[in-house]
Amino acid sequence: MVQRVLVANRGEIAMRVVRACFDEGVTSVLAASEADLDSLPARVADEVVQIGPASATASYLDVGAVISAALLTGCDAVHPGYGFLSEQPELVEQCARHGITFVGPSAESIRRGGDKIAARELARGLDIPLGAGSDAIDTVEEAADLAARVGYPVLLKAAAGGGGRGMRRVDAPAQLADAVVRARAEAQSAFGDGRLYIEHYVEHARHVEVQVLADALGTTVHLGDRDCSYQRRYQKLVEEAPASAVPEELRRRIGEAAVALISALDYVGAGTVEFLVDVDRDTFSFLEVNTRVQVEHPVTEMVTGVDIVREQLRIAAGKPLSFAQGDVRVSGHAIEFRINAESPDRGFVPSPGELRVWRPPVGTDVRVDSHCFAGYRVPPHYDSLLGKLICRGDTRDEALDLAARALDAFDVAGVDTTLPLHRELVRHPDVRGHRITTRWVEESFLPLWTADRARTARAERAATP
Amino acid sequence: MVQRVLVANRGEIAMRVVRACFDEGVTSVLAASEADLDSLPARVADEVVQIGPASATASYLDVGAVISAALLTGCDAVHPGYGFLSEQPELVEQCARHGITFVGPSAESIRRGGDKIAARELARGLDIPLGAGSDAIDTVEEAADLAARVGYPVLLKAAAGGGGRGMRRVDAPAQLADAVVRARAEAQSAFGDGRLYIEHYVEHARHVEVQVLADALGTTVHLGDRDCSYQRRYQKLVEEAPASAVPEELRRRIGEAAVALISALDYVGAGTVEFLVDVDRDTFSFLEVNTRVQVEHPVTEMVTGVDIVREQLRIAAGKPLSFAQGDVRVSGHAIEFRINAESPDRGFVPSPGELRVWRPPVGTDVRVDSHCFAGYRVPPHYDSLLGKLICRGDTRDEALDLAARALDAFDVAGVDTTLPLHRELVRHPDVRGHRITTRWVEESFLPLWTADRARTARAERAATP
Amino acid sequence: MPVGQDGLKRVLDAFEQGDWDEIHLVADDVEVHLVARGADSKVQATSHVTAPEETPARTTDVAPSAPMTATAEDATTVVAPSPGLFWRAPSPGAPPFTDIGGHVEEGTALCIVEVMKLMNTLPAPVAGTVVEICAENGEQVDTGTPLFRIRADGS
Amino acid sequence: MPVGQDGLKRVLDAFEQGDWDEIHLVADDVEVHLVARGADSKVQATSHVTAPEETPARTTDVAPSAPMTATAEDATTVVAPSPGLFWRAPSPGAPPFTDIGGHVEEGTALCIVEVMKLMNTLPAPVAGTVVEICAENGEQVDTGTPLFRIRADGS
Repeated sequence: MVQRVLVANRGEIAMRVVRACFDEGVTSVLAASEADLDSLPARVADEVVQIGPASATASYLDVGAVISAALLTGCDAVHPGYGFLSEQPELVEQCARHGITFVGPSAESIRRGGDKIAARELARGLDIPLGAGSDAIDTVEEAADLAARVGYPVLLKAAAGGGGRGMRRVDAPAQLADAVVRARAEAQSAFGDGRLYIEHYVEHARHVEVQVLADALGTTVHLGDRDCSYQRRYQKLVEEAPASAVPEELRRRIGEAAVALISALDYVGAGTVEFLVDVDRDTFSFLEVNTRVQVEHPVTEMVTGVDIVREQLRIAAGKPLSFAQGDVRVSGHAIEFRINAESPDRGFVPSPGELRVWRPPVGTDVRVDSHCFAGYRVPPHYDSLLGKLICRGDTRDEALDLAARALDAFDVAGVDTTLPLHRELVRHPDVRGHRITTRWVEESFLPLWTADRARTARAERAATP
Repeated sequence: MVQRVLVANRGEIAMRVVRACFDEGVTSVLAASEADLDSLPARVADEVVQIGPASATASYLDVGAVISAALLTGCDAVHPGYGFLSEQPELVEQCARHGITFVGPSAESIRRGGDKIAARELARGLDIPLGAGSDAIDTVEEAADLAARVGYPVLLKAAAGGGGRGMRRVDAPAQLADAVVRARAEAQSAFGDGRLYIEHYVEHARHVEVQVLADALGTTVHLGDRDCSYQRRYQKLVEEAPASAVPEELRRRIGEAAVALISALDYVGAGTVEFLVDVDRDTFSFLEVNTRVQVEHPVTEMVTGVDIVREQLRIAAGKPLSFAQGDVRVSGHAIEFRINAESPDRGFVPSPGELRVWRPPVGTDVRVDSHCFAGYRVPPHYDSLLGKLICRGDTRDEALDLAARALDAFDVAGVDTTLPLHRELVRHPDVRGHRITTRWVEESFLPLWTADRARTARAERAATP
Repeated sequence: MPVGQDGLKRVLDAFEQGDWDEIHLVADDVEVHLVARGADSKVQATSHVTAPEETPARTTDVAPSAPMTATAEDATTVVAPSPGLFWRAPSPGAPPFTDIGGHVEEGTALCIVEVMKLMNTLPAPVAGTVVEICAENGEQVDTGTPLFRIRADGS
Repeated sequence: MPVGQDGLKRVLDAFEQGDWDEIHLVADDVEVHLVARGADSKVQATSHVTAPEETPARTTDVAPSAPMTATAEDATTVVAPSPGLFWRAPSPGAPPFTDIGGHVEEGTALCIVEVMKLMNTLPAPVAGTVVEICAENGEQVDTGTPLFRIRADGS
């Protein structure tokens, strides 16, 4: 039975889950930290329980606090949202122990799907392509063999390394021997471990992921794919659905791989399987499984009409999915922009403070998921996501046109946001032309945009008497 | 061309039109009185022009102010909303004179459709039933003849009368002669005019109306019907779509009558034809034509998926309707509640003031059309409509269940509203049983509810030390 | 789009052709105020000098609320029973219900408080002489705002 | 639904079975505060007596902003460069970067200002002696809030 749901999260996803509870006709009880007692979800939820101080470790990240809050308020289910405890098997186990339904997969599925090594092993067993790579290499000859096999350009990486140190790109066989010697020396001096391995260097990659829903009765469906290639420091900035820049045949195989993987996990709930698509080779490789609802789930909702969070609640209650795979139609195109409280002009430093103005655009194919309101004080304790703007069009061009107008109409004052960046990004020829790869934001867009902004700011200062 | 639209209205309908402009990708310029410069539509519209002081006669009702505002701001179209100048032929003519597109029908259509006598004549010519009635009667014998023809019970009305004076209900032929004598004397003394006429007395009536859209290329479609029988002093309080309590065959004929009438008017734009349905006899009669978008248009939008205001803009631009009659599917059931700033406990006196709290419910099948926000000062100059809550369900019962929860979750403080009334109304057995007629609110619901409220208030006072 | 010369010119043309008495618009950084030669009270109305144009056109059938009163210094104060607009005459152009120095009977209409299209006629609570009118015609008043002070007969 | 005896009992049972150190919940009109016997610093942490539990677990690769400074009465004031949380130690349980009377070189780390998961380490603007620490560990500070006063060497 799922009649009273503890919403164990904050911010826009707490709002989203509270709304889904309302839609499903179940009671929502928001678990809020002291800092969030006046937040919008705390006002909109049916009930509120304070689970600790502002510090997330003592509130949103505290399994004991969440479980006791559910017990105290008589909740029969816990929805963890994303982040915080959403992929923490301990919470799932504690829920089971106390007879509370966890809205999500089993602890076992989370462990097997969430652990990267375990998930890669599973994918290998299902013949799902993994990132082309090798075990440690010993000799230059071995390296030459492997490099020829994975294909140039290749990347030499230190087995013990990280953060780019000891990494070396090799474009042609002639450069390989020299590169191996140097990379090994570098790795040895940096990590005290000279072991190297070789990967194919994916020059132009797209991040493509597949949304899956599986009920407890054994039905697994997928809701199509998303393209999340707009990233800065591995953080997604913009997401689209469907991943229409990727060839149809490749997308079909990616979708099949996702369902095969989820099925092998005995998965129950909403999940996402992430892949990297090599644009130059038209190949894909498995990255990881996310065993929770994702920030970018609305783009899929906008093009399929499926309410993913409501389905999560249905699944948790033991009900069948409200639709079958054959009912899923991807109609049109949707794009989501993350509005973060950050200063893009100052290296994206966070910008908490009071929202003097918060006026999101209104429109039929415009959706804004947010917990913000005019007068809200964005607390410094949590992440910087203020909300998400999602726009749908019958075609990708229509979605982009609508998004450009919606971004222009989005009025926020009091804190810096990523809105100015999005307003430029959505009009960029590479975006219009759908030529985005995972390094585009950092390597193509941001350097020019930042220089441009600085030039404009200087000109404005000069013009002010 | 419709590229810049002057929104010549205020309140929730101004918001609605601004939103439709955004959806259509045209610029909205809000014409606001001095009292509305800080209103939400003034903040959300692309531009604002102040058209006069708070007093509506010198702003929203001033044709010259509206026309000059459109000229000054370079608007090529004027959307009048509802009320104010929306059915004023002079505005239409002045628009034409200055090359501005009026979003609505021609002055001629407004004159012929909006004038009740002219519209009744038109309906008579199309064999659309009119309220059963008679010309003035002279003798008791004539009265007996007519009464037998229109059917008992009948209503004797003073030809010169109004406001119920000189009105007399007669249930059987035996009482007629006496009633005619008395009514004539009463009419003579009250109005100096003893002429009487006879109508059939419709004991149980429903107010049913049909939403029509007609484009300039000659296509007229209807979007099904609405039941607006919940009324207080002829003001609608609650509206539903479709009018599912009325027999299917009757509804079909009503829909045909509406289209025939609109077609005969050479009508272009959105319009509504209103009918009275005699529940006991399964007959209907024509009431009037509304030549504008109506307050209750969202219930039709919720069950058909058609955006009526966007279609208005398309029609005004000379484009064809975006769908054909064959595409119209009425799916599910929707119900709308008017949230007025009124005190139902104090005879519905208006209650302007500052909205300390304004927190509408959120949900997928929940729509709130409103111009309000927390901190908004509801001005005393205009009508009391704060907004509308519209809920849709796959069945009428589901819509009512959802509405009950949405009304409970609707949080308003600072001014009195009709929300408490709606919360009781939506749960009433007569509403659940769909047994509402036009006098139900005033004769059945309100007397008991008011007494109940007073009793509760007294008990609460007594319990307070 | 800022208001251009075009818009201004079009308004001027329309004004010359039209039979409008007065136009007062503010858009962007432009304020337009046109008054027809020979136009009279209407001009004054919108310039807020005297009686506004708004017409309490019809009174509704809601019973007028009894005005709240407060007595001080031998005079009875009549206050607004609700927020609204204070009107001294039954309709624009009509003579005021009463004036300073005027004598009223108990129940004589003193003024109208208009709130959201509802016209509330306030009766005099006592027979007496109007010694003060505390609000301007057309003024927006709040619940409890003093409107009239009346010295009761014989006090 | 008000919190019932049932809910309370279930929390107590869970607490006895669980290995949680401390639980502090407020729902409706009920406040529950349970502390395990033998639990130590964590208890103090959530009761806000000393260093909170929040860990500045990692520093990011964003270059720390130069702290804004203001000089008055022979001492340099180091203020917060952004709103955030003031942390005196690099991680919980670790000794503070510095203390009153401590000597710092120019560039020595003084504290961390944490804002939305970003850890900003503030360096000392001058070499000198810390004469005042103006904020409490874990305190929420605003841009410009004074954090340290440092008397420069030789002044």
